[in-house]
Amino acid sequence: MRDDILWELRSDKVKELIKIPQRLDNRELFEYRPVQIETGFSKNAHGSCRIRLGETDVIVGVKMDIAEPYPDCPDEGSITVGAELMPMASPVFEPGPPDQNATELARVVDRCIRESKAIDFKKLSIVEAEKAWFIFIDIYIANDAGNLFDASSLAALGALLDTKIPKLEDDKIVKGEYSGKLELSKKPLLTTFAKINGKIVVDPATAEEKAMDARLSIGTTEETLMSAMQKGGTGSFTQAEIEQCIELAFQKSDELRKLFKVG
Amino acid sequence: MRDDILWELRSDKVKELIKIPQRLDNRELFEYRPVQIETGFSKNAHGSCRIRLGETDVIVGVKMDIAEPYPDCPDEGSITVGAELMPMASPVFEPGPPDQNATELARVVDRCIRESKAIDFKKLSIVEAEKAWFIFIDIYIANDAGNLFDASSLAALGALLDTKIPKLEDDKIVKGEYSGKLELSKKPLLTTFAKINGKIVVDPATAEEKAMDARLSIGTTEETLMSAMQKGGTGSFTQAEIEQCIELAFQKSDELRKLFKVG
Amino acid sequence: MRDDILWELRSDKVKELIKIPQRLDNRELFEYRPVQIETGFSKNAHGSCRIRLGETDVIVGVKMDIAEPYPDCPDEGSITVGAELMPMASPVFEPGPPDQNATELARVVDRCIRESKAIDFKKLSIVEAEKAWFIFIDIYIANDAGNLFDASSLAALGALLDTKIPKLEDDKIVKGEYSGKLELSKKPLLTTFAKINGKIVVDPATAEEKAMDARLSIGTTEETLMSAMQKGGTGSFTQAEIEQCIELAFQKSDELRKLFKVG
Amino acid sequence: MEEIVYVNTEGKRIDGRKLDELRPIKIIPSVLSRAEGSAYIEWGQNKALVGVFGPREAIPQHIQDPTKAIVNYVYRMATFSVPDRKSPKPGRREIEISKVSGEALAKAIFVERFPNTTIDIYVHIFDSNAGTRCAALTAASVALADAGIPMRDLVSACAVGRAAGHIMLDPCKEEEDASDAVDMPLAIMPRTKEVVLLQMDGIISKEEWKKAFELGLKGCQQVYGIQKKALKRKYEEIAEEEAKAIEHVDKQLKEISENPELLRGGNK
Amino acid sequence: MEEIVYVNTEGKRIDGRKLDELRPIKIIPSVLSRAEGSAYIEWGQNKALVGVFGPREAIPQHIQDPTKAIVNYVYRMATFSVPDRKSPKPGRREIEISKVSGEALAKAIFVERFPNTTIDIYVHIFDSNAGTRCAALTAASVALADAGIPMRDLVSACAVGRAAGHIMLDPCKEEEDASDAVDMPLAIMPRTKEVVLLQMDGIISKEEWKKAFELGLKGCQQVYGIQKKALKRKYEEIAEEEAKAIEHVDKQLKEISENPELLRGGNK
Amino acid sequence: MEEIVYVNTEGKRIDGRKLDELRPIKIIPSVLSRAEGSAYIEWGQNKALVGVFGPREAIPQHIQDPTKAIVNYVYRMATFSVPDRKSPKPGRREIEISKVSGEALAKAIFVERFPNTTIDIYVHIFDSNAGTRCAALTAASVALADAGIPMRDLVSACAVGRAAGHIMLDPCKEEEDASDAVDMPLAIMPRTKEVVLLQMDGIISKEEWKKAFELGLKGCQQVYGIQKKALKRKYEEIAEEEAKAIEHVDKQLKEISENPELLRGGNK
Repeated sequence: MRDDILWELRSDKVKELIKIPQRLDNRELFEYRPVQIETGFSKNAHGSCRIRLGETDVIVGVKMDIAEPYPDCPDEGSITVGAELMPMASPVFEPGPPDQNATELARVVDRCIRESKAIDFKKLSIVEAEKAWFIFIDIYIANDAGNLFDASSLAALGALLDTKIPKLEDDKIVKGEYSGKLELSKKPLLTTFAKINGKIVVDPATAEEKAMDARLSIGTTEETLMSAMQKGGTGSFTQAEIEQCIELAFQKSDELRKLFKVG
Repeated sequence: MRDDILWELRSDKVKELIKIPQRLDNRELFEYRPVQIETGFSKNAHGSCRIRLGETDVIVGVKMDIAEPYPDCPDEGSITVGAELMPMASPVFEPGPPDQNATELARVVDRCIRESKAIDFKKLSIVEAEKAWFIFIDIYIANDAGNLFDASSLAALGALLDTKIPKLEDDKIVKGEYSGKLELSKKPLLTTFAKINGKIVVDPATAEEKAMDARLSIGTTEETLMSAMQKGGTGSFTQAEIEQCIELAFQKSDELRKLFKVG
Repeated sequence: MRDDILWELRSDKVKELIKIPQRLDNRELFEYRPVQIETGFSKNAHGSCRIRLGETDVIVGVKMDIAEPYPDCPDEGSITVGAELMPMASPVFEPGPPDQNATELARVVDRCIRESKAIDFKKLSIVEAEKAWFIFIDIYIANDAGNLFDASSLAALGALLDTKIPKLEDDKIVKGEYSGKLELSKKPLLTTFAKINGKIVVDPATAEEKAMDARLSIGTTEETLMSAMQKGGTGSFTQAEIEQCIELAFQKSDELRKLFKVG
Repeated sequence: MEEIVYVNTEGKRIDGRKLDELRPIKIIPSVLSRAEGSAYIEWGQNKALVGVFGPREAIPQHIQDPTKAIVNYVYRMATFSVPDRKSPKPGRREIEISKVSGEALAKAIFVERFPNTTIDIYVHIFDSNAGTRCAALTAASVALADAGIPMRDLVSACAVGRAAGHIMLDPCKEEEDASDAVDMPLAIMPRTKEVVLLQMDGIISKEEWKKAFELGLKGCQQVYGIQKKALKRKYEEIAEEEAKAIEHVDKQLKEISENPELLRGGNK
Repeated sequence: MEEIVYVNTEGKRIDGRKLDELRPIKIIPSVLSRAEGSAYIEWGQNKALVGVFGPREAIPQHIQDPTKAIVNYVYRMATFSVPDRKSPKPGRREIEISKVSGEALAKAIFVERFPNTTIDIYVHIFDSNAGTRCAALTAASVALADAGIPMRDLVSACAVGRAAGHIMLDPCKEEEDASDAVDMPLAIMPRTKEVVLLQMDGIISKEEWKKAFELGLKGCQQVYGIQKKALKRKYEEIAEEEAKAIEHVDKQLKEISENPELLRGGNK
Repeated sequence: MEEIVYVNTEGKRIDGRKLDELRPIKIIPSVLSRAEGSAYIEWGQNKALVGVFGPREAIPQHIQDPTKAIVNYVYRMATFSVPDRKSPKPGRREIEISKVSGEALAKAIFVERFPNTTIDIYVHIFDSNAGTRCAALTAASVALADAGIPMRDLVSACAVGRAAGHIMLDPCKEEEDASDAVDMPLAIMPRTKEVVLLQMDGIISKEEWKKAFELGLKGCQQVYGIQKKALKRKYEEIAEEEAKAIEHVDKQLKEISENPELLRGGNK
C-alpha cells in the first residue's frame, strides 16, 4: 500500500514536471537511461544476453531446435518469441501463464525482428518440407523499472547476435558442438515513446508509465526502414505526434545499435 | 439484478398460465417457435448453418480433416462435436473452456447424429489404418432464448447438409477445392420437451426453462426410429409422460425436417 | 468446523502423550498399524493392489504401454508414477490437478522404486531407439488416515509384483493376453517417521501428522541399501535422529516385506 | 471375424446370464473413515468407491443458492480402470455423467432443507465393464443414506440394452459392442417409479424401446432390494456401533475433563 | 509459381476494387436479444457478432477500479472461420488483439462515469478474409452505442497495406500475403482524428508509411459514415420500438396488478 | 563408450576440484530494485536470481493462517537453462523442489510473528549444471536477510554425491550422471546443525551414507561463510546507503511540502 502511494506521488510529480518540461530523473525528453549489456549469460543457451536499462533487468536466451516446416513455407524455418513477467520483477506480477501484457510484449518483439528480415528464414531450412531450424527466443523480465519493450528488444538482439548454430550430424543435433554463428543481416530494435500530459518522452521509467496516456513502440533497422509499430494504452496520438516519434526512433535506435560491436 | 427479477416474474407467470393450459408467448403446448435457416454462413467452413429458433441464435460450422483412424475401427472416420456457450449469448455465460452444460449439449447432439448412422463412417476411410476423414462439428451459441438442444441439432444438420468434401491429391487436401457433397442418408433431429407443473410442452423458451422441473430430448429419424434420449434437470418423468413425448417427437421432427429441402 | 476442533484436540493429546511416551492409538513408538493387502483389485489394470494401513486406504494400478525410448537411453524403458489425493479421502482435499503434496508423494515413491534398480530398465527395451515398455504406476488415495507415503509405497510394490506383461505380436500389444510376469529383483519400500515434540515415531496416523514438526521417509531394500530419502515438514532433524531412523527403516521395512509372499 | 452368439439356444447370454438377469452386485456402506458417508460397490467386474461430504457451506459464497443445497456429483475413472490407459484428466464423458447423475440424486434429496450448502458426492471407478454410471449412482445413493442425508427415496439404477436383436438387462461390454447395440441407462425412485435418469443411444423403434424400458424398470427394482439389504445389514450393526459411539464420547469427555486447557486451545 | 498481378493496367485490384476502395460493409445493430447491446457486421467475407454487457459490477471485487470502468474486450475466432481449423482455445494473436482493441475503445467511452464496473465486449468472428480486427472494432463501437453506453465518439477502424509496391486500402488475404506486404490496422475517433489503435508489420520507409497512414485515415472516415448510417436506421426504428416498449411495460404492470403476490416472490 | 576417470591419481576430479571442494560461489544481495529483498548467485555454472516480497497480506483471505506467515517458495527454470529446451510450464520436479525448499526456510523464519501473511520467495534459474536447488536455497536465504525478514539463522545448502565409488562434495552434472551416482541435497541452519532439507536418490549403504552426510555438513558450513561474507559486504555499504536514504526521504518530504495537494490525491 505504501508502495502504491509513493508511485502515485511520483506519477503526479511526473505530470507536473513534464509541463516545464523536465523528467523525474532529470533526463532529457529524448534521452535513454544507461544500458549495460552482458552477452553469453547462460552457457546452456545457444545464445543469451542480459540487459540492464537503468534498473530494468531483462534476460533473453535463445535455443535452436529442429522441427517440421509449416506446410505453406516448406523451405523455411522460423522464430518463436515468448515472454514471462516474472513475479520477482514487480510487486504486481503474479506467477502463472503469460497474461495479456506478456503476450503483447512477446508478439511485438517478434514482429520487430521477423518483419525486418534480419534472419533469412530460408537459410534455416535443413531438408525441404521435412526439417528446419526453429529459433526459440525466451524473454524473462527480472526487474520492471519501465520500458520492457525496448529492454526486451535490446536483449533479444543481443542474444541473437550471440547465437551459435548447433552442429548437425545426419540432420541431428550434436550436443555441445556448434557449426557457426547465426547470421543477422541487420539489427532491428524497438524504440518506445510515452505521451504524458501531451508531451512525448522516450524510454519511460515506471513512474512515467504510470503517468502516461499512451505508448508508441516503433521497430526500426539501420537502413531507415520500419518493421513494426504498436500503440498501447488507453490514450491516443495525433498524426503529428506519430511522425515526430518516427523521426526520433531512427535517431535513438542508431545510438543504441552502436552498443553492439559485432554483426 | 433487474434482469433476474424480470425472469423470476416471467417464470412464475409461466407456471400459472400452464394450468389453463397456456404459454407465455401464446404458443400451443406442442408448437415450435418460427425457424429461420441460413446455410453457407461461413465460406471458410466446409459446411455451415445459422439457425434462428425464435430469438435463439446458433451458428454451426463443419471442418473436415484427415487423421489416423482409431485402432479398433481402422476402416472408419468419425465425427467430433464441440459446443461453446459464448458469453454474448446470455448475461450468465462466462468466457472459458466448455462447462458441464456445453459438454452435455455437444455430446447429446453428437449421439443423435452418430447413432442414427446418417453418416456412414466407413465411407470416410481414405487409406485403411492410416488415413480417414474426421468431421469437426462446432456449435456456437450466439443468443440463448431457450432450447439450445433443438436449435443446435437443427444447425448441425443444416451444416452437414451443406458440407462439401475437400478434394484430395496424393491423399492430401487441396485447399479451396472440393470433390463433392458429404452424404447423409437421413436427417436426425432432436426434439426437446419441458415438464412444467406436471404439463409437457415442446421447444421451451427461456422463461419456460426457468420454470421447468425437467427436460427430455429425443433424437429421431424419418424412419420413425430413435437414436438418442437424454433427460435433464432435477425433476422426473413418468413412463406415460415419456411415451407421450416419444409420439410427439416423431410428429414434430417430421415438421422440422421439411424445412430442409435437400438430402 | 467440529471436525477441525476434534483434530486439534487429538493433536494436542498426541503431543501430551508422547512425553510419557505413548501414542493416541496405544501403538509402540515403532509399531506399524495393521496392513491388509489385496492384489489384483482391478482386472483392467496390468497389475493392481489395494492397501489398508490402519484406516488409510490406497489403490494402485499399473498399466504398461509402448513408447519411444528417451534419446539418451535408447535401450531402456522407464516408469512414471502419478498420485491423486482424491477428494473422497479427506474433507480438505479438493478435486483438480495434483497439488504440491500429490506431486511430492508421486516423486518420492518413484525414486524409491527407480533408484533401487528393482526393475531393470534395459529389460523393458523392445526395439532399441524405437520401442520400449513404459510402466505407468497410478496411486489413488481413497482414505487419508495418515502416512500416505508408506501406504502408497506398499501398494505400488504390491501392484508391481502383480504386474503381467502384455503379449506382443509384431511389436504391438495383443489385448487381454500376457507374456509373463514383470520381473522385480528386490522389494523397495518406504518407511516414514514423524518427529513429535522431539520424539520419533514410525507410521504416523492423521492426528500424529497434525502434531508433528517434521517427517522423514527412507526408501530401503532387503540388501540393507537405501534408495531414497525425503525430509518433509517445516521442522528439522539432528544427525543422530536421522541415523536412528535409518536403523529403524531397515528393521521395519523387513517386517513389511514379509507380507508379500512372491518375488 | 467370428460371429458372436449373444444368446444361445438355452436363452443364456455370453456370461451365462438370462436376458432379464443382473450381474452379481455387492454393496458395502461406511467404508471410508474420513468421508461423512461412503459406499463400495462391486457390480460384475465394475468396482467403485463413493465418498459423501455435506451439507457443508458452499464456497466461494457467490455460488450459494439461498433456496437449496447444490448437489455436486463428481464421477471419475482411474487411469487403469479401462482396457487402454485413460488420461488422468477428466474427459467429456465423465463431465456429462457427473451432470446427469447429480440431477438424478437432487430429485431424491430434500435439498430445500439445506440452503447455501453443497452436498459433495465423489465417485471413483477402479475397474469397469459396462454400466459404471449405474453402479456409481446406485452406490452414491447408499453413501448418501450412510451420511444421514434425508431423502425421499433411494435412487436405483441399471442399464438395459440390445444385442443381436435381443433386449437384455444390464449389458456387459461385449454386448454393448454389438453392431446393433442400444444402451439405455435408467434410474428411478423405486417407490413412485419416477424416472430421474434416462439416457439412450443406438437406433431403436418405439415398440422395442417400450420393451426395453419396462425390463429396465424391473432391473431397478431388483437393485433397490440389494441397496436396502446393504443398508439393513448396516443398521443391524448400529446397536453395536452405537455402543461404541457412546464409549467414544465418554472417552472424549474424559479427555477434556482431564485436559480442560484443550477447550481453551486455538481452533484453526 | 505464377506471378500475381496485384494491380492491373486499369488500376483495379485482384477483387476489382480501386486502391482506395473498401470492401462492401454491412452493419446491423441490435441483433441479439440477451445482450444489452449488439451488432452484426459483414465486411467483405468477414462476418462477426458482438455482444455488449454493462456497465455491471466488476467481480471479483479486488479487480474493481474505483476511478473508472474496466473495458473488457474479448476477441475470438470460430474454429471454422479460417482456412485451417483453428483450435478452440484462444491463441496469442487473439489475446493481443483483445488488449489493443479494448484500449482503443476505452479512450472513446466515458469510463470515469462508471467506477467499480466492467463493460464486457464479446466479439466472435465466424468467417474471415483479412481485416477482422478492424471489422470487429467497428462493430463493437456500434454495439456500445446500441447498449446506450455514453461515448465521446464512435471508433472507426480499417487497415491499410502494401502489395507489389502499391499502397492500398483494406487489403484482402491474397494482398496480405504478398512478398513485400505491409499491414497496418488503424482506428480513430473520427471527429478529432485521434489515433486510438495503430499496429504495423512489414518493412516500410517513412515516406511510404505516411502515404499509407493518410489513406488509412480516409478509410476510417468512410467506415464512420457506414456506422452512422447503421445507427441512424436503428434510431428511425425507435419510434416504433418505443411504442412497443410502452405497451410491454403496460403489460408488465398489468401482470403485476393481476398477480400482486409476484412482487413478494423470491428474488434469486 | 570411453571410461570416464572421475577422480585421477592426484585425487582431482573432472573439473580439477578435490573431493571435498565446492565450486566457486559468488553471491550478491540487493540486485533487484522492485523486490523487497533479492540476491544473485553464481555457483559454478549455475546462475540464479531470487526476489522476496512480504510479509504481505495473504490473498484470497481463506488461505490466511492466523497463527503464522505462509512461506511461498516458487522455484522455476528458464527454458534455456538446461541442455534441451525446457517447456515454459512448471514441471513436477520444480513443484517438488518448491515445496521442500519452502519448508526448509519456514523453519528459519520467525513465521509466527506475521500471522495472516505470505512471504513470497521467487527463484529463477538461468543456467544450470547440477546443484541448482541448493544454490537457489542459499541465495534465497540471503535475499530474505536482504528483505530484513527476521530469521533464527541463515539456511545453507549444498549437495553431496557419489561417482565411481567416491563420495564427493557438490557434484557437477557429469558426476551426477555416473552409473553408480548418488545425489543428496542437504540444507542446515549452520549454528545448530539442524537439518532442514534432506533428499537422497541413488543406492547407498548406511556406512557410505554417513560419510557423505558428514561431508555435506562441512560443505554447508563453507557455504555459510560465503553467505555471511556477502551480507557483511552489503552491511558495510549500509553507512553509504543510509546516507543516501536519508537524502531520499528529505527529497520526498521536500516534494510533498512543495506539493501539499499530493497528499490529498487518490490512493488507488
